[in-house]
Amino acid sequence: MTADSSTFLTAEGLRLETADGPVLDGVDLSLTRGESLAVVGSSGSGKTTLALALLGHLRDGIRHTGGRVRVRGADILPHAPAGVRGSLIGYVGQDPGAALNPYARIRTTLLTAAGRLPRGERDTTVRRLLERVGLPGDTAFARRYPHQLSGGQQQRVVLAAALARDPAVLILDEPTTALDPPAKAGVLRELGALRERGIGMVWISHDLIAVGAFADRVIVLDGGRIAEEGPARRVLTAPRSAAGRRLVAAGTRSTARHTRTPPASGRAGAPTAVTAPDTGAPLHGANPPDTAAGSDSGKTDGPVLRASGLVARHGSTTVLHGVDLAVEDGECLAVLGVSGVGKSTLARCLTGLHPAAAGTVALRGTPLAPDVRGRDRRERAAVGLVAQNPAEALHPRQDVRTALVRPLKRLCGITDRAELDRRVRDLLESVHLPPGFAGRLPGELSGGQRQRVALARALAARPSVLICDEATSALDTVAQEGVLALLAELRARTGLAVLLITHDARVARDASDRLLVLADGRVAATGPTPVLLPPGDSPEEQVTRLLTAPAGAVRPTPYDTDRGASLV
Amino acid sequence: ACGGSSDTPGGTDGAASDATSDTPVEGGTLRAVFAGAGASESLDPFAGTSPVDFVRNDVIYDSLFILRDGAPEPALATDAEPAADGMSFTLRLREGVLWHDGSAFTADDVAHSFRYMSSPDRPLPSELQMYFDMGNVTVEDEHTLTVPTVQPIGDPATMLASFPAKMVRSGATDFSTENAIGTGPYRVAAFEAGRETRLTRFEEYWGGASPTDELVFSSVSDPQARVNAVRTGQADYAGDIPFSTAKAGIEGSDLEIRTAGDTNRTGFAFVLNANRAPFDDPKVRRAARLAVDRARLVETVLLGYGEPGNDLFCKGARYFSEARPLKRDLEEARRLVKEAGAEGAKVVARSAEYEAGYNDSTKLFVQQLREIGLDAEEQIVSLAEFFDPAALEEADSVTFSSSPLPLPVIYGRMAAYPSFALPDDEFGAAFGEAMAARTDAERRTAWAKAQDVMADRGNTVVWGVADILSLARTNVAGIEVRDQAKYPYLGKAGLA
Amino acid sequence: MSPTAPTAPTGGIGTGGGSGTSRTGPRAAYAWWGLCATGLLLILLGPELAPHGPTATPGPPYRPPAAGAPLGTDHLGRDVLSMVLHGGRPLLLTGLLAVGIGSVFGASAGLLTALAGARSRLPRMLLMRPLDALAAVPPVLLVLLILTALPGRVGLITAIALAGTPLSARVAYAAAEQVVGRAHVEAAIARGESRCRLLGREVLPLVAGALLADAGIRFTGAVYLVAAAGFLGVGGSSDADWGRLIVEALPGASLQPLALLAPVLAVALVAVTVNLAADSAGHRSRKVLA
Amino acid sequence: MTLLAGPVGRRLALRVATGGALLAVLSLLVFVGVDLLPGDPVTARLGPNATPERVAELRAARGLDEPVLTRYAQWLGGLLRGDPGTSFSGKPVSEMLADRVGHSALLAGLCVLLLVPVSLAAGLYAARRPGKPADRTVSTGALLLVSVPEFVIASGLVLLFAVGLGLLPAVSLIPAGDHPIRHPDMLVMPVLSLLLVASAYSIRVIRACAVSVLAGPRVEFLRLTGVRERTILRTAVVPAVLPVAVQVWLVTGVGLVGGAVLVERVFAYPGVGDLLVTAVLGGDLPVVQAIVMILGAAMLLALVLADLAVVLLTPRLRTGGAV
Ligand SMILES: Nc1ncnc2c1ncn2[C@@H]1O[C@H](COP(=O)(O)OP(=O)(O)OP(=O)(O)O)[C@@H](O)[C@H]1O
Ligand SMILES: Nc1ncnc2c1ncn2[C@@H]1O[C@H](COP(=O)(O)OP(=O)(O)OP(=O)(O)O)[C@@H](O)[C@H]1O
Ligand SMILES: [Mg+2]
Ligand SMILES: [Mg+2]
Repeated sequence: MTADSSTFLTAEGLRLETADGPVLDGVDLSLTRGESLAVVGSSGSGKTTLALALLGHLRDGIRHTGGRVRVRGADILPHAPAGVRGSLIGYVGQDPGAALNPYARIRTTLLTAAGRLPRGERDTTVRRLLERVGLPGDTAFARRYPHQLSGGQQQRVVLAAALARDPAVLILDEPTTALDPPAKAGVLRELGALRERGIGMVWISHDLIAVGAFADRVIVLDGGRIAEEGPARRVLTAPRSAAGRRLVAAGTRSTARHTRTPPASGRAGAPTAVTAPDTGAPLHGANPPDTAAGSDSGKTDGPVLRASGLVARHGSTTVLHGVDLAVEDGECLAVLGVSGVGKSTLARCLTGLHPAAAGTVALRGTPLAPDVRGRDRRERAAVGLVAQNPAEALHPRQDVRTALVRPLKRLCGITDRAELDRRVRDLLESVHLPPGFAGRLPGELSGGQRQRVALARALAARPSVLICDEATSALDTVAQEGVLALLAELRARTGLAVLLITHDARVARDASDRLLVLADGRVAATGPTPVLLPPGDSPEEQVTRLLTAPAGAVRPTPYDTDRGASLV
Repeated sequence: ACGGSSDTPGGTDGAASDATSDTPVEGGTLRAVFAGAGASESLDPFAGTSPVDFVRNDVIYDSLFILRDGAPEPALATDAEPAADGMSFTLRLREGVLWHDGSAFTADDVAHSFRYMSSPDRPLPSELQMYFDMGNVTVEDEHTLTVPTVQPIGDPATMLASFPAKMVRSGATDFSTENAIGTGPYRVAAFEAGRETRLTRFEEYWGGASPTDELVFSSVSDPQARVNAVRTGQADYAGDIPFSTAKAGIEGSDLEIRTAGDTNRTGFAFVLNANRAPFDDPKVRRAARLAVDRARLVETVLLGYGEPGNDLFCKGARYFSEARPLKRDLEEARRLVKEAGAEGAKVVARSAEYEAGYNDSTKLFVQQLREIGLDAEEQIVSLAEFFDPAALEEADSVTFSSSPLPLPVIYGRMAAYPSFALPDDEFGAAFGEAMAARTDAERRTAWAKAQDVMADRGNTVVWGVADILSLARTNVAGIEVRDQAKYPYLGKAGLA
Repeated sequence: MSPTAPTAPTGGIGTGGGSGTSRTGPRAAYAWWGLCATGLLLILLGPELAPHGPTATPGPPYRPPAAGAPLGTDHLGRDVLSMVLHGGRPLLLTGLLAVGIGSVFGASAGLLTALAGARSRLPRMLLMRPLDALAAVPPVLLVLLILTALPGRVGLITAIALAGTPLSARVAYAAAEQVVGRAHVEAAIARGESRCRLLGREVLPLVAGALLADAGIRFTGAVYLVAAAGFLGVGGSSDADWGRLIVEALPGASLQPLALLAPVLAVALVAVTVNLAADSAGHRSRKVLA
Repeated sequence: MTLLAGPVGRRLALRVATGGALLAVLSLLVFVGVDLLPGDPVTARLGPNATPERVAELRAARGLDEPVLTRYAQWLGGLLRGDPGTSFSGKPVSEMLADRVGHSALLAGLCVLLLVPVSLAAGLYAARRPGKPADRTVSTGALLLVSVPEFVIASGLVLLFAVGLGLLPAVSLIPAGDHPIRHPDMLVMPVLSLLLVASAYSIRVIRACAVSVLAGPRVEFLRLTGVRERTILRTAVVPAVLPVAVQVWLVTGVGLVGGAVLVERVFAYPGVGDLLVTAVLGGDLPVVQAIVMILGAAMLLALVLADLAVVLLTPRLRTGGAV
């Protein structure tokens, strides 16, 4: 395999179209052996479509109308010849939750990916692969099914599967979005090692910092065209294209904005909104009268949502052992924790989708039924959830409009068509999607677009508390900034309380007022964000430190006293 | 015995007669398939209801008398002599008859058999008890008995021959494979209800040992499957095959379709309920007989394998009156209906597929009745409910058929059943006379009288008599017809 | 790598059908639907078009095709063409109604139970267990019992519907079980959608393929249950029902094959059409399945 | 073992218990229902040859004039002692059923044994090419087979293989005292006819399920990672299809035990289906009741197994995870 090492994978004038127009337009790209190429671009710019085309695959509804893709000189569009995928080009998809085979144990998935192996080598192979991506290599873990894994664990399994056959090139579509910083560092280390071994990579990421550390070359995609291409260092420091400048600006601006004062109490004025221009907006006054639910937010004192002693089980294993938390109006509480610690479970307990085994959840002091079916309309509307996996969260047969209209009808009681249309338009606009998207099916959206639709749906009922389970993980820096700004604006304007589950240390630091660190199913630490994550240091490192600190080590921090009453 | 293969209108392609001139040779196995009754088949001679039961039990057990050409012939009994008042008769038994286990056949066996077959515990208690007091038989000596009767019976031998009255050994109540012991030409070697019976020749048979070493009967309910079994060489003889098969013809030089002859045909009929309107009026009954299109029915239902009937049952039986069939005359029929004021009268024709052709003939009959102004409709029911007495009494016409039974039997049955009975004094008197008559001439006159009444104002519309067809390898020989052609006697059959 | 490794069709993996259908073009589709519509019309108007009545016996039995009777006559001398024309409407209506009712009922029961999931045993006890008991009664007996209590078409339809319901419910349940855990169903539950909406909009589209396949096939089952009812003499069906024509024509098949072939073909044509129509109706729902 | 101790075990125990309860309910339904069927066993058996008085006499002798519930209690008592009573033909019902149930089960079992691979193969084959000629061919073929009544198919097979080619016996004339399994040549055509008819349903349902799985992101992902098509079918498609397919197989299989009447007729195969219909037609209530109870119990067992299969085959349910 030493033949032509100069260009391994090329795209020439690649043009792919949907019924609405081109998705990729004249894309040229080449990858030499062992090279690491990053593709960045705003959400919906065509990154995933390009990645799939490089594997010789087109999603339904996308047509190949020009150009070619070649692997080692052989065309792979429209039909990828046997033996290209898997062994020559490995793939890690954007949406691991939807990709893993629910009927296969992890072990089987990995062995399937690894191809034929002698019986004796199988166990060691599985163990080796799992450990390479930072997962426990023991048999018990390997015998789990995908649904028994957390989002981050799933993503790492997918990565392990892609590594199984030591492909010459790896195509990675956002491989670290669902990973906590320690895990992410681990995966990046592993990828770095692969690169050392001469494995080429096409890497799609929103994480410009990781890109900078990792890629040789960067391509900036914008609306399906290549806006610019160049050495990573140059593109990320001095982008020439407008698109590149926007991305880089958004990616670096956040650090500069870390200058707000921690609020003394949940209602003592709007937190320094990230980009909200009019910070003077009254906290609770802006709710339109038609929002039956949530309009009374702030009428009572105390936290809007409080959980005490939550215990949650999956089968016989207990994931949460008595978690207490409280969020106040207008406040943003970031929940941090290593992958698999139970964050999503906590979110589902709060929303009543996973009835807690013990403990209570109270909305403005009124206890809520553990099961969402036992809650009334107002209570349902008051707690919104953006689930971790946007692909699964949207009905594949329902267009975006329907997804948004349902909560409006169901929870807000709006029936007027014109009003519904207006609200749908507003919601789409608020998550930076064009109104034309109302007619699309989830399958016709990019990952980030789906995530924004899911967010819009959660916001539709104007909840008092919004629980975002990794709601910005699939977004580029620009879109992420937009979403966070939107949340900040809502917090300021309507007193929306936000529970932000995130792995992104910067997001946690920039957007939240308070942090809650989960470890071993318990609250390991909690306190105001500026105290736990002081400005200056790299937030990733701080979070890594927080998460990896031995249990109890962080607990008796003085910051707890800051928020005395509302805490444990 | 009964030849005549020429005049079968449908069987123009040369249907042979059952009784071929060939005589079977010694040895060999004869395999025959008949319709069975599945798991309810039995070696108990008084329990079986299906052709294979009858045919099988006919060669295992013997009767006191058998019917041949409609007349009784001595078998295990040599003679049945009625007493002067007709209220009892003396039965003399054949000597030197042995059971399959070697013991001798005696009067005790007969007394036991009579008691056993008429016991109310039997699933099918013998009909003979309508005539004989079967529980009170006295054994005179080893080979003589006296049997009391419940009404004057002039010809007990005919009655004993007409109803299945097989003789079983004294004390026998269990008829499992080992205990099924008779006096017949074959003994049981293996038996599986609904599947197969293997019989081996009984060398000491009183009538002379049979030619064939082994008889194998298989139960096959589906007629086409019976045909297929013979066609593909799995069997040598198939009883009762459908007309359509015969009509389509069967290729194969060693196969032939046989008929049982024109004295062994089944009479197909509609029995009109003379106890309720509109058929309580003799005019309407006659109208119905004028309306029925016999030729059409014979052509359609029998596919031509038979001939039009003259409305009397049991063509081929002794004393049968050969009146000419009524000509179809719709005008006259309509006139009669009008005259009786029965226009538009409701007529329910009840039928179930008791035998192939019942429902089809009923459908055609209903249409023909409509043509003469009766509001007829068919009532097709399941077999289980067909003979429900209450429902029968509600029906105006019941589809029915009969093989050429002796006349006392058929008219006795009809008399016993209210909805089948003809309430006519003249008929009743003639029937009583015939039953009690002790000489042949008396019986002949009495039956002629009774049948004249039937022909004039009777309630049976026997529209046709149908051939009984079978499929056989050409070398199958010695098949006899005794009481019913559907259940031939294979005791003397074999391969030529 | 196996030589049969995936060669993704232009239309994309797995759903070649989408492009396959569209490639045949709208004209072929129109022709197809036109043909279906004509067939349907022919069946519905059949009794009006038939040259002879359903009980008329214009000819001798088993007559081969001739001028007046293009398909010949059957065992009773009835015109085969007329009989086939007479038999379609009652059969189609009975079959479609019975299968429709059975499927709707069965599918609702199955979906409801799947949706209730492990949380509630009530639907299981109230819906699935009685259906299990129903499944345990052989269909022939069920038909007999119901027709005894409720003679006529209504009874027949009820009997066929009931005979099909249990398996329908099970297929629906088993298929839905795979789907109800999805996050969008949870989201719908969380916003308190009505059961109807949950079933009809959230779950049904994802299992429609299996349900339609189930219903489509059971249509032919219905045809022969109708025939069986006629065969057992319990009535409820009309003389000309295709199923009965077939049963009655079999003995004389060698004399007049058309009397058997015509209704068999009619049943087959309707069955194939009904099922393929169900397929293409279900197609859209599968196209974007996840 | 851990499985049985866990949620699956509890579920199974519960299902078996409810199955028993259902069977009890069924027995009452069957007894009373069958009793209400039109027709009278005595007249049906005696035919037109018996006078009404004799019929009445016999009814009394058979205990048919007692109230139905009394008879039910007696029957149930007998059933629990393993004695399902006496047929109206005078034979013990147990003796009549003894072999036949087994023979039918053999036929159905063989059929299901073939049905599983055949329907899986054909269903998956069609599903991989939805809307393509191959799919149309399989679907249309299956539909044609299911539209043609089984007795027509069976008769066709006989004409072809027995009468025409002379390869196989036309009728299953199994010698007395032999088990059908010792005559495989006589089983070929009955099994084949049943298979041809029964497979259509399974093929169609499997196809429908497989099509939706194949169109999903999981399969797309597996294909993108270069997993071989055969492996995809085995590890991702088949497991997803099985829960539904198992239902269909089991129910079809049990349905064949009592429902293969016409095929049993055409081949004169000594099964229970023919007996059931004969008994129904002849109004032999004890036989009908016994057969229906056996078939009912078998069906309930199959349903329990099918339920269990769904749980075992769906990891999310098997592991007792959250719903
Ligand atoms: N259905 C289930 N059955 C059994 N175990 C489960 C199930 N779902 C999740 N788990 C386990 O529970 C733990 C918590 O899962 P959860 O999804 O809440 O983690 P998380 O904190 O959201 O992780 P991530 O950041 O990776 O999304 C994990 O160890 C996971 O493996
Ligand atoms: N199957 C499809 N049919 C129609 N339009 C599609 C389809 N798939 C993607 N698109 C559109 O094509 C564009 C590019 O999508 P793609 O998934 O490549 O974006 P992306 O760059 O990966 O975005 P993200 O970062 O959000 O994942 C988007 O606007 C999307 O809406
Ligand atoms: Mg993407
Ligand atoms: Mg999570």
